[in-house]
Amino acid sequence: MAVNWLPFIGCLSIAFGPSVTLFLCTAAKEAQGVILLITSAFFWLLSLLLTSLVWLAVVPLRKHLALTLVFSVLFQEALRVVFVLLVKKTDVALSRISRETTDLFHGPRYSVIAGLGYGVMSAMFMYVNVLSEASGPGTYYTPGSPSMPIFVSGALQASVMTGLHVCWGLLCSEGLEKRSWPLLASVTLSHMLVSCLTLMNEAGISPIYAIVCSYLILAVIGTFTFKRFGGNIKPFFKIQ
Amino acid sequence: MSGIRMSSVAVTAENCENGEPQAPEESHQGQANIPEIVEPEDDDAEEQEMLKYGAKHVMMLIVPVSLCMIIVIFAIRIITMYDQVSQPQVYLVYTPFNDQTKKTTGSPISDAVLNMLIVLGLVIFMTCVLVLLYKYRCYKVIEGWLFLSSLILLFMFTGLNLHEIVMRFNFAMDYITISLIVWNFGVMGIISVHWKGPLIVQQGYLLIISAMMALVFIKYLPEWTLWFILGGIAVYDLFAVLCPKGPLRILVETAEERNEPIFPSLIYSSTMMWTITMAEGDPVSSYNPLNSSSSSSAQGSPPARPQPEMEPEEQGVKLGLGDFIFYSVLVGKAATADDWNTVMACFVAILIGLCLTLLILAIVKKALPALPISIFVGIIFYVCTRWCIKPMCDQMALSQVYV
Amino acid sequence: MLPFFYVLITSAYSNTLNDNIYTSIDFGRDYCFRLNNFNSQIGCQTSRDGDSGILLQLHSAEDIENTLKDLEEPFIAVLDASIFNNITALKLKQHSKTRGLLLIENEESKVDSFSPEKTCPGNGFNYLENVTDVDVSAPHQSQCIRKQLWNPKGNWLSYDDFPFGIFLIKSKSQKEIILSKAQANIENYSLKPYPLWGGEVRSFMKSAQNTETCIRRGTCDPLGGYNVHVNLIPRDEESKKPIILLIAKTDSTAFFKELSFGEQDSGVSTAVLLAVIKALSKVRDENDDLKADIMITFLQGESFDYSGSQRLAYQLNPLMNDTLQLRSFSLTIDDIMCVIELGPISTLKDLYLYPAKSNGMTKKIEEFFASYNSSNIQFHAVEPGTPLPPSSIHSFLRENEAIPCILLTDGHDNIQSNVFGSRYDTLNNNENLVSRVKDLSEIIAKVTVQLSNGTGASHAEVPESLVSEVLDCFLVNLNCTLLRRIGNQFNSTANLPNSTLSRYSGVRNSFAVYLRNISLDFSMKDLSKIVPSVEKCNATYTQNWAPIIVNDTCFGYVVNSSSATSPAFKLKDYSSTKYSTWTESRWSPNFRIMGSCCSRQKKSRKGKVVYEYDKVPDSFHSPDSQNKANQQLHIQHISERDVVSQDLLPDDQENGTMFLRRITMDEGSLRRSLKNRHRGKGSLSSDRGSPSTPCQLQKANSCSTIFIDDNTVSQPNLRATLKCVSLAIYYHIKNRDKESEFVDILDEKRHPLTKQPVPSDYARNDPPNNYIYRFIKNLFVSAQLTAECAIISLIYIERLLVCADICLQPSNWKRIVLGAILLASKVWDDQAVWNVDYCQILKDMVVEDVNELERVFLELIQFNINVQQSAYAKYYFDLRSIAEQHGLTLPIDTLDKKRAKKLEARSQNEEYDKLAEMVESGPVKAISLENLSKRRPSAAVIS
Amino acid sequence: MNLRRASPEEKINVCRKYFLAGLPLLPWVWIVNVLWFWREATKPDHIPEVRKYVMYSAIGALAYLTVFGTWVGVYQSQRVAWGALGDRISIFVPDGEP
Repeated sequence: MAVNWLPFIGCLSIAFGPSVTLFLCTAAKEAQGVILLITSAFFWLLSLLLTSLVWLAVVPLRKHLALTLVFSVLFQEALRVVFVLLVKKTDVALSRISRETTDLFHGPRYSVIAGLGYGVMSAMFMYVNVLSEASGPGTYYTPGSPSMPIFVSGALQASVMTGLHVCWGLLCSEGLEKRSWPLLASVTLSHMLVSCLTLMNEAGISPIYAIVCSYLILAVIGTFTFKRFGGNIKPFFKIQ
Repeated sequence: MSGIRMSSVAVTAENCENGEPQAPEESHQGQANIPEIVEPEDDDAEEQEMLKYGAKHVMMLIVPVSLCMIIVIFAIRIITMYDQVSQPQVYLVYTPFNDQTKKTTGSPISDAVLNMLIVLGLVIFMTCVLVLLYKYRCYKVIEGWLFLSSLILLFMFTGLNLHEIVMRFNFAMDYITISLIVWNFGVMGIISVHWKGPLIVQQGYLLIISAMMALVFIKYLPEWTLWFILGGIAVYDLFAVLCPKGPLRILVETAEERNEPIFPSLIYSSTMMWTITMAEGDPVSSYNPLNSSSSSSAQGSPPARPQPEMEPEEQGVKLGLGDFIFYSVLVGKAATADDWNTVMACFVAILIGLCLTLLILAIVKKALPALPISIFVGIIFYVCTRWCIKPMCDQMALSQVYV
Repeated sequence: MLPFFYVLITSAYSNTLNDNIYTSIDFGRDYCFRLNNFNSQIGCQTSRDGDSGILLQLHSAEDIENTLKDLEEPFIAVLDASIFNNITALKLKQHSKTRGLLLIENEESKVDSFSPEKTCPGNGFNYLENVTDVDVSAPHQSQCIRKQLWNPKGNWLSYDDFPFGIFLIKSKSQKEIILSKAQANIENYSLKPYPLWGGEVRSFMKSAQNTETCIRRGTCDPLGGYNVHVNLIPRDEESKKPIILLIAKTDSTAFFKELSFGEQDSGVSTAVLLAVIKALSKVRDENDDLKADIMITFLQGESFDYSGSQRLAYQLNPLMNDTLQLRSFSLTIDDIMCVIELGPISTLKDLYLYPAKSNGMTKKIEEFFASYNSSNIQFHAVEPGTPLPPSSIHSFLRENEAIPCILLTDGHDNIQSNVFGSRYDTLNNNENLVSRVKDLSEIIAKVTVQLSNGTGASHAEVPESLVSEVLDCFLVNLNCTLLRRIGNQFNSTANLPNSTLSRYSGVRNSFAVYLRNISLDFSMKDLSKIVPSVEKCNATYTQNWAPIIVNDTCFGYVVNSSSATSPAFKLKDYSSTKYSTWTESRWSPNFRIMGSCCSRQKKSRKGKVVYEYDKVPDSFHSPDSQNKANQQLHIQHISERDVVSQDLLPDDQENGTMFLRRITMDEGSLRRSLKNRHRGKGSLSSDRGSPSTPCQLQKANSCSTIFIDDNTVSQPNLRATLKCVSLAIYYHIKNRDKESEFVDILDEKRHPLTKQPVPSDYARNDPPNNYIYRFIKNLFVSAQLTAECAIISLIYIERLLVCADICLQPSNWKRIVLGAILLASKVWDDQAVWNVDYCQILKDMVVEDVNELERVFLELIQFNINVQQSAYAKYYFDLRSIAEQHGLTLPIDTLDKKRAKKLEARSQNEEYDKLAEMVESGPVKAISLENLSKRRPSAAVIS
Repeated sequence: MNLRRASPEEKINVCRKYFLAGLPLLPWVWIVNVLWFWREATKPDHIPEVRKYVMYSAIGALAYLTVFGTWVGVYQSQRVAWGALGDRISIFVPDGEP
């Protein structure tokens, strides 16, 4: 098949550009960061595996993605919690070994990395097969969107999912640290919400709505997280 | 295939802290290369440091392993030779039971098992030969053998793959040009691998060699046989490294007795060692592909090497090239199925397996087989993704549902 | 566990995104492909990875003009097949953005005048009496003879070279898909950037430029197929009966590979000729004495510059070293009394007789035909001087002008059909076609008999039912009663395709096999008179008939086939302008609709599958298309092709045994064998040597007792073989045609074998037979060589004679024979005799001399020392035949266990193994014939 | 080996050997040599020997590459014109093109 690169590269950079940047800023710096990333990705994979097993075993589920989706979200969040706890345990163990408290897997940065791993993995599994088709001469339009090919909408969705996962990762660890259940609940709920929004695509409504909504949610959650971790916008606007 | 050995970074650590010149060779030698005798009274600081260093070395392995796997994946996706069966399909001599040769025992499974047994037998035999050669200090023989096979690999397989690429992209290529390219590539490889060269070039060649080896396996082994061999090799590795009478274990121990480093040929070192004969692992396997497991086992090289130049930072985690190969084989096989999910699942699974192995290494501090965990996790995830996850993901992708 | 597995498997096949984007459409074989000849490439070509563009429906030439004026994106034109002609094709070809062309075939819109052929078919390869006949001013430099446009409708479309793929769409579902998409495009073509429907066309032809290039690169294969020759009775070489040759072209051109019906072009004439066979064999069965031999030949590859007839004429030419080795005899062009060709026949009303050169013979033929004028068939003799229409006759004339030829066709000064060479060339319902064909064939049969005997045969008739069956097979559907019946009676497992026959000859086709089957069935002769029992229905007993047992009666037939590829490929002259040089490219086609929004066809994408095709060479040359995907078949295909040329066509071998021909040149042997024939009339074989054997003749082989002599193909008897070989050499020397220039080392005077001086007339008088025998025997006995050696050395000798173009003559035979035996012993024996030992054997011969001799010998035969099984067997059986002619056969008695062990007739099971693998490899239709032709050797083991 | 800790003699030795190795049609070796020793050759306290060999290697590599480049250009443009010869010297001839 004749490959046409432009759409392929465009979609690729839309979908994974942000996450790659984030990766370079955070994880790439030190080794344990990368290890953490891989591990969290693996955990997401586990969650998907569980989902798919349920999806297979319970035959009627295969017709209704909605149910599958609910399961999936629950599994993901559960495993995220497990993962965060696990990381904490190792961290504690390690810091007990080492006298001075150079915490290896501690602090927001690692939460970001963990969330990133989650997000990248989910984005990949949801989108890469679509992307590989983008290199072919043909395009695909969902009934809902006669004007926006699935490649573009998918790319946008994938990127926003990554961003959300980062935020969720942060919030989740925070919630576990502070033992604040509402936070955890809010994470799960927002995740559920976003995923359910994408059900509109299946229903035949233009994906634009879903995408716009998810970006709005991302903005909200993003700012919330930002504030929560005592971020401060000043430096951005400060003129050097 | 003694996968990973971590040099006693304890010593390393303190050495580089107080950057004093290194200890006398022998003791250093021993500590440097025989993980088993890391002093128990390492204090916490060193442990702490070790973790940091450990992480660093893990990175230094993860990067090349991923690179190797990525090379293989793209080779398979771009050069279509590997995923589609050529007609007539040719197989390695060591797998006599296949659909091509008439002698087949009904079911593919039994064929595969038989092939696997043959291959494993060969591997074990080769390993034993190598161990014996090492035991009786026939360094020259080993050297010559490795040199010869590396020669074959670097020239023949390079030419073969080039030809495939040319065919794939359907452009004219003449003998002169192609021979010049192969000549340049091969000679540089020989020089950097057997003599001296920039670290980056050495490592690059190691990666490419492993990738080519993996591609050869994927191409020339029957489907089922390949899977069984993967499993079998992993098991054998476990046995060979851990069992007290395992050949590789014996190898390690002889090396200790002689108080000389198990010479790092066939081993990818995360940092530069004085590897005069580094990375001939593959050559062996190429020379006799089924041998790759044993090849990637740590083997003896002439201890004649400039000892005094041993440097603290030059200790590192080492990974047999055989492990590179078989990781890549697994991932490459996944890539032949026209589905990226499977590929990524295997990729992540293998890396996780590697990390896990390294973690265990950090805890038990002795030479460990690198294959078993990764391969088994990889296979499990291959199967699951292929048959469970992919259908679901396809459905989701079609109806654009994101979870 | 099980249900879980079940779940896994079922869920494995979900439809992926790819299946939703691409709907791959398999066109079978209805697409245009690429052919090459000496200077050009014609047909279609897409880029290697396929060309994609938007689907664009176009309705007319003007429409094309207007639509394409301002079109900047690449497109794939969707055209109604009826408006695809040279104008539209040219327009599309000129447009830079054309990426493909899909032709929608509609049954109702049938074109009645469309001929993509040349205006003068076969131009450049026609026979021109003098150069002034050529008209260079004619379009396309076509060498029309005296400005005679034989096919004025011709628009040369088939000979155009298109840079894009052209597909023909016939199936309803495919039409619907494509048309609906194209329609959708038209609707929202205005409102960009709305996505449009696109398609990807892939039919990548591997060959390029011209035949020379593509043969060199092995990307194409010569066109041709097989000529089928039918003789009524086995020709006996000695009685130089003239031969009446009835020929007809059986193939037709194809723009789309599978769509070449050519019914008016060649269909009817083929059917007529088949009927003629039936009629004539009736005549033969009634009265056994035809003054002339009659040979009916079906020619293939005629539509591509007469490759078939060119090959035949070339083979008939004795000077060319490619004699037409029919089963038991060979032909030369001098034996031919006249050639009668059936040209294109559509309306069997008025038929015109074109004499090549009007002379007595042609006059006679015209008279004969005229005498059969009746109300429904009129024969007209064209006035002398009318140019001869394009026909196979031209090739014969180019070889030898003297042959009286006559063409029988219904076109008067131009071809009758308006659709010559197009896929519309089907028979428009001709009323009472059957009866007309019947009449015509009977007339032709009668004329032929009349030609041979002078008197017309009253009882040359064909049952009408048979004619209709034949027509049904060749014009309507291949899966017809006749072919099925024949298939059953030859117990072949052939499954006939349920479609109209495609007459495109291609590289190899099953058409020749059908023809051969049918004509075999028509011309079979019941041999139960001469063969004592069915068990003895084998080569030895049936004289020159090829034996075949059909429901427990022994029949004989003389049906041969020979390759119809042009002589250019035999001469390896790929840029020849004398002979046809057409080759067919190898390729890998594919088409898919893409950019779908809601198409849910669950079709697997052909891309991958097809891509594998072009790894497999010429997968599309396999005769039955349902096997396309089965690559195992194609792998054996190549190798199997030459197996075919050797076993299915025993006559097509490079190394025919020369000595048989030499012998037949010999009057003495002629007389003897004639005498023998009288004696051995109705006996087992042509002759049993001593007259005291008739009692033996009654011995019959049965399952329990087998009569056999000590001489089998696997274990030849030394003495007998040596006798035969020496005989062969004897005749070689006796009937040498010229005194060849001498090769020094082979000359006996220069290099004497013995001390005693060579007689001065050593070069003149021929050595007697027994002298030769003694010479050879001496060598063999003292060197302890086996009989196989003798046969092989004979093969080498003849190779030498051919390669070095010399003759065995008194001056050189000894040394040649010596060299051959030397070589044979070294090739055959595991521990060979050394040259020194030869010096021991023939004294006073120096080893250097022997070495030199060996070296020269090898050089002369171009180091080609390997001997085909088939060649060996051929020589063996021919040697046997001379043995029988000269009464050298061994006494036969019953085969007991130990003799059987000794003989170890393993050739038989070997044959069957070969047969078995033929069955799984080759085209199934060929198998029935394999059966027939392969019985022979194995049967001969028990002689 | 690590240049930082290599002794000057060794540097010279290696650089020289690389240069010699590059002579039999091995521009790639020379390129590696140049890249490897570039810093060595350009730093203020460089060893003149090393610099010399690096320069030689650079020049030689350039020369070889130009020669190869021209050959490839000639071949690609003239292959069709050469006909049978062109095919004979080709390890692979593209399908479907003259």
